[in-house]
Amino acid sequence: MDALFLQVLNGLDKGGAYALIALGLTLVFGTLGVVNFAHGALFMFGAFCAVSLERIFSTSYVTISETEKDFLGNPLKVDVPYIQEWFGSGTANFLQDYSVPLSILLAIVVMGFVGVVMERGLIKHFYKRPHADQILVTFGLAIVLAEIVRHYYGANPIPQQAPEIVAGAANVGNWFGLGDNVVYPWWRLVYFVFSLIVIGAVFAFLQFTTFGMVVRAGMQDRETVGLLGINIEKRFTIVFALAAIVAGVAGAMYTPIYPPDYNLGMEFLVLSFVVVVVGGMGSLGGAVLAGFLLGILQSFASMNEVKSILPALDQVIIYLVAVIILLTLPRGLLGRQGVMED
Amino acid sequence: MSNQVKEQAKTEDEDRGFKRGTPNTVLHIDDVHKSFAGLHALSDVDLDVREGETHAIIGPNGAGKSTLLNVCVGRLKPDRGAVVFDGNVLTGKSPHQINQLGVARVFQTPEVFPELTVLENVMVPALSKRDGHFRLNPFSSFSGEKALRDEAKHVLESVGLQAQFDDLASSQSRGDKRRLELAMGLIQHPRLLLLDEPTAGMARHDTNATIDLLKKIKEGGMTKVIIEHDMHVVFSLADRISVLAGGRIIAQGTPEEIKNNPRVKEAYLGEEQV
Amino acid sequence: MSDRNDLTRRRVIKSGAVAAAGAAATPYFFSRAFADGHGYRNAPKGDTVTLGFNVPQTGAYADEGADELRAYELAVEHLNGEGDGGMLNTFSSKALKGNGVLGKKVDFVTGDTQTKSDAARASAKRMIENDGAIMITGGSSSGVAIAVQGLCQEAGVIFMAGLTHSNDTTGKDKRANGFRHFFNTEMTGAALAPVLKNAFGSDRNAYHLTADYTWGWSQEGSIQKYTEELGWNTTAAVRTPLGAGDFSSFITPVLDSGADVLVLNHYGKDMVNSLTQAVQFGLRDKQVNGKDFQIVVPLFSRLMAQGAGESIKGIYGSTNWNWSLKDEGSQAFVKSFGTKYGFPPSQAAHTCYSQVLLYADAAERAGTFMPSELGKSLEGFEFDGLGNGPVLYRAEDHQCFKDVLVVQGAQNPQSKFDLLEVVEVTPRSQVEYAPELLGGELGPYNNG
Amino acid sequence: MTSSWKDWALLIGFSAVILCLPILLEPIGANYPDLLQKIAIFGLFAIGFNILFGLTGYLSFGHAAFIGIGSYMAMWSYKLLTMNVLPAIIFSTAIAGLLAFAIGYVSLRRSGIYFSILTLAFAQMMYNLAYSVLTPLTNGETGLQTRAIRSDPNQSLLDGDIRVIDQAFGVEEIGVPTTNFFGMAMSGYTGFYFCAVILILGFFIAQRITHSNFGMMLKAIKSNQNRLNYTGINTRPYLITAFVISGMYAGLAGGLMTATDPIAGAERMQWTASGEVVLMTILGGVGTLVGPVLGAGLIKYAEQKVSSWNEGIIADFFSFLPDGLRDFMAEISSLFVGEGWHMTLGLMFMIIVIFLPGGLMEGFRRLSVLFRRPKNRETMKSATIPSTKPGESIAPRAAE
Repeated sequence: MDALFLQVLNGLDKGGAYALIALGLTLVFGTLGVVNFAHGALFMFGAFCAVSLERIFSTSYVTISETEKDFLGNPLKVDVPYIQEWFGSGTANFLQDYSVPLSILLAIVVMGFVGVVMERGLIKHFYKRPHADQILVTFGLAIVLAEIVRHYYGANPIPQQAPEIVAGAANVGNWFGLGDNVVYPWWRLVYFVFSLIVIGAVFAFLQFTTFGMVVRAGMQDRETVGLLGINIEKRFTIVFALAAIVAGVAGAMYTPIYPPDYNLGMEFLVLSFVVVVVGGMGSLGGAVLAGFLLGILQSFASMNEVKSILPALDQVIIYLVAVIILLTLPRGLLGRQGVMED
Repeated sequence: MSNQVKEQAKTEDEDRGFKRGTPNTVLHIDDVHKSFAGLHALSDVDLDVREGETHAIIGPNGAGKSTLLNVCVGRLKPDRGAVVFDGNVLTGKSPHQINQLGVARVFQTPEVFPELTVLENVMVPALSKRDGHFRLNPFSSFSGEKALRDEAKHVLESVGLQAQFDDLASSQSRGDKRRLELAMGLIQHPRLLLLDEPTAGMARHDTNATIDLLKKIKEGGMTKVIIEHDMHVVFSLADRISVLAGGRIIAQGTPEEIKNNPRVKEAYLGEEQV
Repeated sequence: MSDRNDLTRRRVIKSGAVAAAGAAATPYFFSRAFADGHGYRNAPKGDTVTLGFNVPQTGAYADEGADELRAYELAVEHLNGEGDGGMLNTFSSKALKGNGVLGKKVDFVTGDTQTKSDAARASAKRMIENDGAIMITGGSSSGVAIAVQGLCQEAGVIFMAGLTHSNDTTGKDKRANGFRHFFNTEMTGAALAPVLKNAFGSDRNAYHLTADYTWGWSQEGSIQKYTEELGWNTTAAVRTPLGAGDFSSFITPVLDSGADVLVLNHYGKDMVNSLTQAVQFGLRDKQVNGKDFQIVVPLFSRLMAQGAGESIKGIYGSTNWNWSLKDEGSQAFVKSFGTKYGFPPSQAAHTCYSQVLLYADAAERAGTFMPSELGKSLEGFEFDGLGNGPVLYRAEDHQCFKDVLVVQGAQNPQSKFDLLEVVEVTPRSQVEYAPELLGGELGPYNNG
Repeated sequence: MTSSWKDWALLIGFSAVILCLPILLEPIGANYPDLLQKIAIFGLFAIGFNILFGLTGYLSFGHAAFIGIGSYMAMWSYKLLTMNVLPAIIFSTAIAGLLAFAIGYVSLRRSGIYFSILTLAFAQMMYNLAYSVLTPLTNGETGLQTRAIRSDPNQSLLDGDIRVIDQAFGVEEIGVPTTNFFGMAMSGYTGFYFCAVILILGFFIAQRITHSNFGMMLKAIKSNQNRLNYTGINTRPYLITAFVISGMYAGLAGGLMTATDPIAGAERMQWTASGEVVLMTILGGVGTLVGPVLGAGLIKYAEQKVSSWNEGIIADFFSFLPDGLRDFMAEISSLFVGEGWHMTLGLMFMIIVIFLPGGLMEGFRRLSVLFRRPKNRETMKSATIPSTKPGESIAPRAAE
């Protein structure tokens, strides 16, 4: 029971991340009709927004220590962060401690900018092109983005700390009257809540704003919206930027769980496509549902009890579920007819 | 209908094991009912198409004409009732099976193969007619199909597309695409040709040319069902007419009978002067 | 980053007639590789000898590969008598004079393994067939090492393995043309188990999380074998998919299993993620069976451990070498590497540097580059001064035997490089095993 | 007929270029057996992939599975039967065909991206299993390799081979034997010419298929599958056949990989490998005959050669420049070559698809149009529909 409960939590947490990535991907699919293989790279870019902010906060000037020596026996160079000098050590420590949540702000700005530039500079010209061309150009872009990050940050994963206040694990068991061993990292709980908030915000935005209504109409029938004479181009740009921002903040907040490296995007690329397709092309709700479903199933499949019966189930569960769902439900969980079927 | 053609058609049919239905009736639509989300698109539709005739189905917008056609070619499955073609129940068969039985369809919005040339567009249905629904022949030479090619050219010439054999279908004007559609149907020598508004969107002189062409085919004895809006076309071509309104057949008869039918006038009131 | 630019500039200065060498290398038929009468493949013509450095330059191990390449370039400098000579000065064998090898200037070509067997073999083949490389070295995973070793055997050149920790490299997959300086899981188990027993007691229940592929299984087996000999109990050994990313579903069952030690048989990114996440789950703050819960990472890599950040503090593991060692050889190497690149070398860099020196020395002592002769002079070779104390290149399996370092994540790091502190140096005698233990057959040398 | 004369000319030209590759590629330093073999093998793979993707438009993201199964089958043939490559490549082609039938039969129930994800899922499952629980068959991470004949019948087949046919013929083995084709060693240039001949054969078959009635049906499926159904064609068996044929090409390519380099690893089946062949095909020109081979060559060249241009080589290259400028140039280029070769690959993808929709073959077509005054209407028109109309277009222009 306790074990199951924890696995559900794990699944929700994973599912949150999957859903956030898939959400932006399906938004771009549905409205712009573009297969964006660079979406994983946007997630990775977001993660490196967090890394960058931490780097900015710890940008230092160097003083030579009188007493200490470095590894070669030369006088040690001591780094003093600029923010410590400017704001005093109290503020500096606070900023450094909260650099990951604060990086959301940076991610929104940077990813919004990246999204607009990408859409205006590149994606725009590919709306009418065959999917094969879209795949090639966005895949090329994904490689270039990854290589740029690698050039500046190297290939190794770079750890990020969650704020001190949520560093440990919460005794979730006590809240629900379960055993003492039911503990769960605070940051993962934060991430789950965060993903719900972002998903909720995106849905609210699409549901309750005129802009959102047009976008949803566009997902239903692109041609009609085009005929309405609304400035569809500008809206497409905004949609793409929105997708980039969602992927970006999802990546930034994920860093304490998963130290990011330049290849992070490629790792999530295939998975996010599977999630989107299982959810059904053109369906936002489907993407979210599939994200959580696959997350939870993956967690269950990893349990020792399950693995003792089906040894490698956790290796293939995602794909197995995808196959079963696509063969029983022709258009995934909530997909509509005619989207990306030819 | 010339006896020679008739005889030929008959032997072909017997070769394929066709069973002859009621004498003279090629297509029998039997009590077909179809509704979409509670909306009755077709109710109790009964219709007989006779051998060799040109049968027009007319009716106001939303009368269910296209639904009826889609039921005939297997795109839609009726909720009730059946479509029988030449002794074969079409209901439940897939589109390619129905075509192989000898029913060809000409689409309203041109459904050509845009990336193929005009000639290839016509040769593909010709191959299907000759080789059946599937033949594994990866080493046959398409360019070596001289007989088929000549026939395709002939058909294309008959619809007036002789100048653009090797042009891509996608580069054709809408009118030329409609003609191409027609050629794709004709080359199969179907026992039954279903034409969905063959002249919709055509300029007047194109329409007349098409009427002339269809008249010429009529002399060849091919059975045709035409769905049409343009009364000029209908009265020029049809032997018999069925009028569909609100998903029901409200009248059936020769052009003369239909012209004078009060219910038809009522159905068309305000839409078009008959 | 500044150190990269720095590096680039330095590498640029060091140029060789590599392109020329490549162009001059005539096409070979693999079966009849030599027409020049030397009797072995790629026998150096002219006054240079070309070595092939095959390291991961893309993918998860790219930084490790870059560090290996730095070490190789340093080694080539020292062999050619440039720089401060590094460990050449402390090496017990004095055959090398700093004037190249056998009077020929050392040159090199590089290739990207991508940490994939296919890519690694392709790039090794390029260096052998196109660039005339006489020896291939490098790599940072066992799968790649074994694949390239097999290729070098077929092609008839010597393979000096880089970072490869699986038993199989010099066990059931050993080849006459292949040599390994790095240690293996068997030695890790033998060295680590007694230290763990001393630190945590003999009454412990271990829970293994193991990367689900050959190296992981090999590691799990060795640790289990040696800890159980000392009285530990293995609660469970769970396989995790390679590159799982999120290990939470594997970590939560640990909480409830009654185990009080978690052994992470992961390397690279898997290690970074599983360790980070295990610590987040509060495992190290727990008390089980009245004892503090402990985490062990049997194979540590300082370079990779940086990715785990704070999480590695106090974690036990083993390593082939660490820059903080105080012996003469290590100091010389750190000094020379640190001066050139501005940061200390990794264990991967150390093993690669050593391998090049060992190869060159063997050639010098054998008086030829011919694999069969050169290999024989490495077999049973005893040496010292390369940072690991006295070392034996065992003839039976071409595996180096040396002291093993048991390390712990530094509690109070003095610098960002100061991640590991050496807890114990397990003597060579304690980690030696019979060559038959791991099976396999060297077979005959192949000269091409 | 004129068109068939053109076909023969293309075939002869193609064969001549492939057979002369060792000479033609010398100026760019690509004239060594391994790269030549890889170009031929991946060219074959891409040609086969193009029969599915280029003709029908169905984008499979799991074709690496067939390369993988082909490699494993061939390895087992070496281990159990004989080091002769002939049975090995027959097995790999046949078994890959069977697997392709099974996967195709299921996956082709869906179209578009749903089909792509189904094929991806099957391949990824095979990859994950081959890497872990199927290790007794695949030797997991290390990869399946040939071994010396085992002396002890209890020894695992992974560690010792039996090679019954070779043993029956009393073939002497010293150490681990290499692959051969009736005594001809399959490494080096012999291996390349063996692959080259099979590539030419594969090209010929692909050409026949493309210009056959069957090929015309596949093109019609790509163009308008729905319409084809209404003209009486059952598209499903056509699609399955195309899938199986392309799967057999992939299996054959997998077999050839082990023939020239006897090892089979699971990573050959990873999605990146499936993606690679997609990229090769698009890069060269989807639906063209020559394009996929060109794309394969370019990507393999980048992987093998561009990655090897380290700082030393760059410095030599720019050695004619003054010191400061040379360092600067070397610095800039090191972003794109050596360890930065991925960057070059990524930029190449982007540039080609942005400026040459339709791939490299489209580029050649445009060049040829530049030189020949565009006099007939057809060239003008075909320029507006990029995806089908390259120089050696698959659409036979029945020129009368």
